[in-house]
Amino acid sequence: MMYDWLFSLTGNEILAMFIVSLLPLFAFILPFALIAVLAERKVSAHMQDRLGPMRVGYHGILQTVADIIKLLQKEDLVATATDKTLFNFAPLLVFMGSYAAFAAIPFSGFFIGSKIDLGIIFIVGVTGLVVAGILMAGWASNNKYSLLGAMRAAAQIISYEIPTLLIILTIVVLTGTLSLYDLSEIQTAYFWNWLIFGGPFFGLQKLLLIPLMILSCLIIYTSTLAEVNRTPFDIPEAESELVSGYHTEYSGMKFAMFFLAEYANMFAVSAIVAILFFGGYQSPFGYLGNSLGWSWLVPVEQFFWFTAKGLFFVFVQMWLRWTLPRFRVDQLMAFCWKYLIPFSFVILLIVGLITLM
Amino acid sequence: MALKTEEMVLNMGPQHPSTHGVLRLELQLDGEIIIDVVPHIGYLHRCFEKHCEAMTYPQVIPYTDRMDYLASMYNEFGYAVAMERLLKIEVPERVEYIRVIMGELQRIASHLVALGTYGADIGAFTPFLFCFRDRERILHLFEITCGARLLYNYIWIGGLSHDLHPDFIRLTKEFIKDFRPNLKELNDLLSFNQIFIERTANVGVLPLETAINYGVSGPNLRGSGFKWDLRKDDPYSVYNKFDYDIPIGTGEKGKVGDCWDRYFVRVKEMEESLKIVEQAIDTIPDGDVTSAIPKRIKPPEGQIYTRVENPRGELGYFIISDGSLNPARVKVRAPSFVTMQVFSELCKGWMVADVVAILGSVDIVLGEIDR
Amino acid sequence: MGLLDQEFTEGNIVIAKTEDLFNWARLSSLWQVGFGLACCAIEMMATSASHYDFDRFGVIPRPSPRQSDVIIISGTVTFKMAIRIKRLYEQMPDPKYVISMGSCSNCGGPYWEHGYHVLKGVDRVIPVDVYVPGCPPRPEALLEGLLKLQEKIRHESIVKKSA
Amino acid sequence: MKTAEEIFNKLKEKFGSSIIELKTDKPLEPFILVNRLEVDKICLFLRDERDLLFDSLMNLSGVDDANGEKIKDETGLETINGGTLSVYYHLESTNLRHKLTLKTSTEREKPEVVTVTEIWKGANWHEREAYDMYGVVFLNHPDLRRILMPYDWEFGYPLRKDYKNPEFYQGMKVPY
Repeated sequence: MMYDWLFSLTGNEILAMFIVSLLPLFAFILPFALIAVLAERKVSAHMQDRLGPMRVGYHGILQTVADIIKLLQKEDLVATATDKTLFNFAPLLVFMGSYAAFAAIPFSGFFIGSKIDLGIIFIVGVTGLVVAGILMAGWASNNKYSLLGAMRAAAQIISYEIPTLLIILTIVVLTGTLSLYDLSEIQTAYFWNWLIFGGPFFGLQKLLLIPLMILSCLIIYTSTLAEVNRTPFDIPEAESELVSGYHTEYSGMKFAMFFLAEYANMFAVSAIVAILFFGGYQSPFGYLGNSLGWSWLVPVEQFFWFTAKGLFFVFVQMWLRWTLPRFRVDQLMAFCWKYLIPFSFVILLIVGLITLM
Repeated sequence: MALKTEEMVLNMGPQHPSTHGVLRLELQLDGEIIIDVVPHIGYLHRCFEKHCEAMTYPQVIPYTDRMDYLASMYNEFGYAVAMERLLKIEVPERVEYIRVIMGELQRIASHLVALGTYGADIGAFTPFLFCFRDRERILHLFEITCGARLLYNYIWIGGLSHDLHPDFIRLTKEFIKDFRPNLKELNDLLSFNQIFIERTANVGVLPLETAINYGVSGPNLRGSGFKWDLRKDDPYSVYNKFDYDIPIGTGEKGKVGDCWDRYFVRVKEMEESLKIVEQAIDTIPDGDVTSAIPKRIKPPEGQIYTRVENPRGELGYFIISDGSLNPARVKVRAPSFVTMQVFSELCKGWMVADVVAILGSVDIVLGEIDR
Repeated sequence: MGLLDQEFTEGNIVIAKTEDLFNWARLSSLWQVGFGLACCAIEMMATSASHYDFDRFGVIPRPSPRQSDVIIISGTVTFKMAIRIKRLYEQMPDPKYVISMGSCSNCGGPYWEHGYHVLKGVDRVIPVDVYVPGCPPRPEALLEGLLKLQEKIRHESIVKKSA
Repeated sequence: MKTAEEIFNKLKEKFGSSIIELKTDKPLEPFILVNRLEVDKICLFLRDERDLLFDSLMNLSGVDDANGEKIKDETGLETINGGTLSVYYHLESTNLRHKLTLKTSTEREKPEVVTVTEIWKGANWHEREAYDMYGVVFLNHPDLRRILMPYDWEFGYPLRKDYKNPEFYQGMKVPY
């Protein structure tokens, strides 16, 4: 794979490992974040009958570049009453949590950060760091709004991890593997083999699975939406109530770190949903590379399909943000504990029975 | 052994995204549940009454605009009606019709801001921009008539400053034709959205007795199911010539008098105002609008209290004249000032997110509270 | 900002290029504190609504003063509020600018004579960069005020103290 | 639907001396002059009487009658002493559809009126505003503090005719 190819190229392991681990960050996440921030402002603007950034570069293309350079120049205000170490470490932790998840995500057949067998459990575990980062940010900024925002974020993310895990369990029961790479490999050749359409099984078993898979896809999408604090679950940084939640006290590059982490998390989550249900980097209609005989084209196509699916789900998240109002804290908890978790238990049970068939 | 919890005082300070201006709410919190709310007002006290004593009668009109800056046409309307009763002036028929048209258009514009910011407070940001897009068209209508977008100085004592613009009537008809589908779109996007209903139904219920005891009026009182509208119960101008009905809260989505009812009363009121404007536009008589404006206003010694149906409730003017050119005292009974008193009773026991929902549903304007 | 004064002479090439880049970045993403006082705040909301979109110039309302660069004082500043505005101004991180919108915050406006509770102009409390006249100023006037501020930032320099 | 005369006669025989007179000479609404220390009993009666039922207080406003003798000292500063401050109550019945205006007046040096907050809770802020603007002290009012002016404003009561602007308030110049 990429690691072996680089190893044969450079000769020593550390350099190859170093390049492979840095590749997702510089080659993918930073450009993605630049585009996603601009896309969010443009999409929300056009949804609201207005134009969005137009004056910065042609049609506002350089808007996020300007934002980042401006944030670089901002004074890094640290209030005297804040807990300095935690205050400075929190944005790093939040970004580490969301960036580490990209290690186990297969961008294409040719490139995957690290082909570990426990891929999906690693990702869910690592996003736990985000909760610690948010709590640290909320507590350290010594501001009542941040504290409220952090408490809400902790309660929300922890309780929405349970439905996510249960749905992942159903996928594992169905396909028998935890590694995202194998999951993508299972759902090869045409879209009806994707897990959303019942996966690579046949006859009655596939028919029975389809409604369950669609329902579990919905459940995991909403619960991962809540994990990333996007509307209608964005109560931790609810502008209208808590000023801006846990990152009220952050300014300059620390705030940019939170901003970047949020968009990186957004893509990570939509990538997980794409891999689990929509066949990761598999193309729905077979590969041009195979039919034309150029074998090197296949990974490029796979990378294209993977980012296309991820961006589609990111677009749906933006779309939801600008149409739906916000939940209240207790309604959000009730929705998770009274509806999502029971449903996912039932699905797990039925899928278990179906696989026995 | 019960867990020892400590109360937290949270200041929703004068600068807060959803306090509709400069209002400080001191919340006593137990976790997220509210124990007590103490509103602090006065951050926008612009000494309106002191100015009235220093100005002559017609000079007070621009200051009435700046009180409730979302419905300034109606503030002038109230002041003009009060002065005309004090001076016993008869105003020509055309002036009355134009005042009704302008007043109802201003009601729609004011409700659009109220509903838009209410959606933004609950979290849905797009309805806010749709409402402002429609409001721009009304502001355009005001602008071609009296030259200003927000604070007009248009309704004078005894008449109007300008007559209608030649194609005012055509533009208003177009606006009415376009606005009705937009209203339906707003309903689908926000009013019947399940999360919005979840956030507003059964929240902040205002029982009828406390509403009347506190003197609450307008959409907040009608939201609690009491059919009380000054345009019908204490008639002024030519409102009795049009047929329109008064929407009240029916508890469609929850208890009568909850946030959703107050919100939906305003949506239905916009439809009623459209009807009034339509009827008034078709039957507007001709005439000179500046014929009855007196040159020098020196009312006899006396005092009068008049009230009109402002988009926010009962706006009362208590004017005392001592026979000189300047009013001796002008006291304004602002509807938001009275609604703000009942606010702490509405919020007890709810959560921080509901304070924002209730504050949005009572629709206050700080310029009017602090005068 | 002072340190650089001694080391470099009058605007040499190296400084000029980075300076333009920094100035361009600062002026094209002015984040505004989402905070309004009175009638001018309604015109400010109308300016950021669809018809006269503020977002075209890169201005988005930020709820907390920590992440914002420009504060638009839109409305009448009373004494009770002036103390809060001063504290709000101090909370903002450093390259910060102030647009005083409306004659009330410019000089007390219609309340200058008998307004016993009105501060006669916000520049008595915080330094103001751009004054936008009008009561309330039209959205176009506010946009022009913003462009004036952007012009002012374009010519700022980290070497020479701007006049 | 009762007119002011009928209500005045009803009050006169119920309260006797504390109802001073019915003033109808000045134009528009007649109003009843009432003793300032009996206001709450009268208002309670007005609210609970079966055929009066004034269940909502529309407006409560303080007024500076400026009828004391004016002294002009050398700098042309006018101070009024003696004379009265008065408080007007506009009452209304929502189901019997009739209105009434009451007036009480107190002397300028030590203005005191009984509060009506227990009867209509809406009067609470109105009375605080009258105190803030005129200095009329409302006896046994729940929390009589300034409402519109800053809480630490010790330069007197702004809406009185003889009010003088302070030079500085917390480091900010007050006059133009």
